[in-house]
Amino acid sequence: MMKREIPLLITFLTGLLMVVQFFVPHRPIGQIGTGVLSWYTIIAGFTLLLGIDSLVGMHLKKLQRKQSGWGYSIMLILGLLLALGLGIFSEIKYGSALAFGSPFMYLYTYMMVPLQATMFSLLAFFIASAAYRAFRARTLEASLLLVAAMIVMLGRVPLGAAIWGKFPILAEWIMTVPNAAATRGILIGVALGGLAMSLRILLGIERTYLS
Amino acid sequence: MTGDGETRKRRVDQGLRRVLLVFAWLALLASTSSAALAPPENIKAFDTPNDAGGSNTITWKASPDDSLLLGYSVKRSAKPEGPFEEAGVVLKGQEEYRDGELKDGQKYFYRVDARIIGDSASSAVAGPAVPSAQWFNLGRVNILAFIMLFAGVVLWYIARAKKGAKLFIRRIAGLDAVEEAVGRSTEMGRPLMFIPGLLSIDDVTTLAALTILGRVARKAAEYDTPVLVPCTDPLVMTTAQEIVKQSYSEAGRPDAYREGNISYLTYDQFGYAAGCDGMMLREKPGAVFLQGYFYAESLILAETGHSIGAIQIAGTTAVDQLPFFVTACDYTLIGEEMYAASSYLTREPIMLGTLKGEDLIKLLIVLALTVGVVLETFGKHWIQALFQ
Amino acid sequence: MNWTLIGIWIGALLTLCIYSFLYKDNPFYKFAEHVYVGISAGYLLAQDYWVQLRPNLFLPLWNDYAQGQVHFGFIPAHWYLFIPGILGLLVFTIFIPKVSWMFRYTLAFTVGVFSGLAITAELSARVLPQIGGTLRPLLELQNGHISPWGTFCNLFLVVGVLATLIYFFFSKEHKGFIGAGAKLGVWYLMVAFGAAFGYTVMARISLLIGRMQFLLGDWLHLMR
Amino acid sequence: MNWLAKLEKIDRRWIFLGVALVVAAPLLLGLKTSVDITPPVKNTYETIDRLPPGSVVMVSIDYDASTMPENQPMLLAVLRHAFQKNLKIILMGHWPLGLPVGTLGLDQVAREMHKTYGVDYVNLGFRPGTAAVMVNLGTEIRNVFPSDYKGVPLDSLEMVKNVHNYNDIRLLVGIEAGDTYEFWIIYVQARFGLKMAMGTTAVMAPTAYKYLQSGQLVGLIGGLKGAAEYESLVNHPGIGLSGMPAQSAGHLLIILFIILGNIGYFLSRRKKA
Repeated sequence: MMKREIPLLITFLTGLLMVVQFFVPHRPIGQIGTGVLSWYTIIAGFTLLLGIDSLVGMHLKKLQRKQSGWGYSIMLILGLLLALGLGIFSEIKYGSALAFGSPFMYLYTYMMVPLQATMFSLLAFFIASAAYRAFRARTLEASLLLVAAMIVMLGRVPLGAAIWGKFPILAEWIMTVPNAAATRGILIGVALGGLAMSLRILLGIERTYLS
Repeated sequence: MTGDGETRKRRVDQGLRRVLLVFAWLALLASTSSAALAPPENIKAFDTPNDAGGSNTITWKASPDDSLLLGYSVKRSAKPEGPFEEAGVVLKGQEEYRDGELKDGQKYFYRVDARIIGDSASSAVAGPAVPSAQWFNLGRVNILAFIMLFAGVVLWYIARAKKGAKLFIRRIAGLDAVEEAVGRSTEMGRPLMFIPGLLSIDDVTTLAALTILGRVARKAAEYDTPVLVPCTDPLVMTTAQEIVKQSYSEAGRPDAYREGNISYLTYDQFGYAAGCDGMMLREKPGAVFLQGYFYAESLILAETGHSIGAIQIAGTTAVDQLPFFVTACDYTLIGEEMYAASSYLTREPIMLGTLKGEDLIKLLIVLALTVGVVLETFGKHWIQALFQ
Repeated sequence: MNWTLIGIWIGALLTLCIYSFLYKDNPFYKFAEHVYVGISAGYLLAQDYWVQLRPNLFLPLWNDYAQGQVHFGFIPAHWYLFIPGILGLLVFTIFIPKVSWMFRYTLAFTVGVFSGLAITAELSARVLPQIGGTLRPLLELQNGHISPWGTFCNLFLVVGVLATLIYFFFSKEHKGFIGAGAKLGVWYLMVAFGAAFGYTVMARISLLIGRMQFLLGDWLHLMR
Repeated sequence: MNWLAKLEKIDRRWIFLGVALVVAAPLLLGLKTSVDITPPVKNTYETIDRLPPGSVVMVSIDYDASTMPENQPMLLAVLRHAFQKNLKIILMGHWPLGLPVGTLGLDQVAREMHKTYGVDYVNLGFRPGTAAVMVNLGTEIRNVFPSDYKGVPLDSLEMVKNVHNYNDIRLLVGIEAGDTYEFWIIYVQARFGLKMAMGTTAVMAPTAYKYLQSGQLVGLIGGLKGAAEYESLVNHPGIGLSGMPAQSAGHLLIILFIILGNIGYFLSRRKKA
């Protein structure tokens, strides 16, 4: 009862309230939606500690047992402590961790930014290797994928227009007609699926998350 | 420094628009001796419908000189004779302004000025408009009706399914591969990896992914193959731990469950991708499930997964990322298929009932689109009106 | 000490460590990966208190007491913030096996809120606008004359939306009319995926150009 | 024939190497391609070109590191042009993480062109509140920024002594990666009539175009291509122009690999048959 029925009831009631507030603009009901979203940031603020506990716990265990790669675990924990320490220091001293000239900002600019940008830029390589491997005219479907990709690629660079002046126009047409059509179809389907899923959750039919 | 007159002169010289304005002025001055700029017309001020109160809406018909303007200034006063103060500014071409932070029940009067540099033309005064709050948003009746219809259809099919009606569901390619993927991993003595996407429990896609995780973990427990689940959200991590634990005990192997296999990495998008990639390279999973909502990291994960020779089964509702999963993975559950998969895997009649209901609604949408487009072509907007 | 120069060196070395992964897994990548995960988690933890908990929870409650905005002498004006506060604390029950089920209350609340919001959001933001956007006259007029090409495009678009929707029918075998529709739907999907893939290439290469500029220009000063 | 069939299974590391080379080579060799100058970029250029020396131009940094590859070349090109024409620059921004990126660019160009801080350019920094900041700058810059990004009071800086609000500024150039530019148009262009030109990412350019058509923007620089055009106008080739051949070469290489893969596939299939 306490472990299963009450959580299901909480889900049902909060969900219903969220649906109702969508239709009732009058105070205080219409304002619940936005209010609850800031509640979620509070809850998420607490749950983050669970995540950090899991991450640090796992690497401390590795260290204790001297599992292979424990040296990297030290790096991870040091990195975490460094960012945390500089973050708190800058917050207190400069009023914001991201204040200009704060040591945290330095860490952000010269470590976080290059790491993020470099991981992101790996996509330039992977988009090439994925294209090489997957775009083979094996079947009719695969050929369509291949041809559409080639036309759009050629339409995006001056070189394509130099080969055949109509490439940019054709690429534009593929993006605005067949691409838009399929995207709409997918989106309507996704929305209906999401709607049904939400409904199943509210009604307690789908309860895997409470196992 | 330059005086104001010189400033204006220089600006006029520079922009074509200003030149046009000068011509317009000259033309107007030549024809009439006074009035230069035409004010907006047909001003209406009224309580904003379907809101929580505290706001009025003002509409007007654009000034004939609209193209020459900087914009419109909406002015408000408690009395029709003024004094008026500025409530807000909108760009030219616009014909509506919503004035907020007012007192409910109080009368307000409005005037709209067409503005150019150094001049403006005031409209007639409209009002009074009295802001108030509404109890029901009439603009959303169609959405309420749609929810009722949808819920009704789904519940009806669920009821039918409970009574034992046979419901057919077509096969979904990616799903049949789940068993194969788990089996192959086991043969190779490698673990499974399940990546539940970048969003938290706040997205239904993640919940669908977790349902799929439950089924995958159940199969894995039967085969005694570990499941690694790196997470980017702590709530997803904790929920995944519970789900996998449950699946193991359902399979009669609660002792084989390892909580450490379901771990938190980081919330940072590419930090998470870096961590997942590292895990793939070192643990060498035989199968990788990429199920959930993904952003640009989708291809980083999928290409790395491919490079270690894992069978990859992806599924996402993120339309932008589907092309990358389709090209790089062995199987991809496309959009709604992913939701369908979570129902399909349970094989419970109730779940299949909701799928049947969804299909009926889809059929209605197909019909509405077909008939609606024909009607639109003949200038009738009956069906379009339902979707406004 | 020239901190900027040191920073550029750190950034460049980390960049190379990540790129080394393209060849194969190696200690340099492992190092950068662990440092990245650590720093980003630490960054989030530092922000957690100042950006999430303090302004949304602690500060409003603290101000209520400090400014005497309390009912009955002890209930603060923002009393309702205790609800998410308690729900947030409940997540820690997972560390206590006996009461670990209390974590579910937080989960149930979160899932309820967002499923409820999703129901209306899917409809108002997705289903209705997508359908409304498709409902357009087929005939495309240009200067009062029917444009055959424009009309063809409109028809092509509507047929595509319908065919894609038919592909997503689950309760009918894909045979006969449904089968033909679904097949057409797959073709549309493939063209769409191919096109979107090709369209993205440019943005991805831009990212690499950006990194190259950092390495070859800012770091090595090799760029002409 | 045998080696042709191998084309079907090229190790992906060769592909990676190829991508790295074709992107790096144009940058290293300083390859220059000519780009067609489109009217939106030309208008931006001419607007700045016609400003009398000493006019103040405000530059708003409304992007951060994630779109730096596209936005930074625009900033550099525009700053170079403005300094060439002896215009004065006020830099500010609405993105909390944009300031370091903008400062980097400004300092670099200023050093190159021997400009003096406080005389030729001033960096105000960042204040939160987007629309409120924009509107307040219309009355008095000091209401929002009593001092520059390092805390130096504005009145002690020669260049901004007599600069108080938008009346003293001739042009705003926004370098944009989000919807901040629409705030600039709504709150400043419409209210104060300040002239504006925007540099946006390629993805945003089509949306921003409508403001150009309506005359609310005098110019628009879109994506790396736009930056390349501006670089060629100021005759100072940079990452934008050398990025163009890199872009084309990257696309071409990927297409080439796709074709090779298909040749290999057909040959090996024929062999099997």
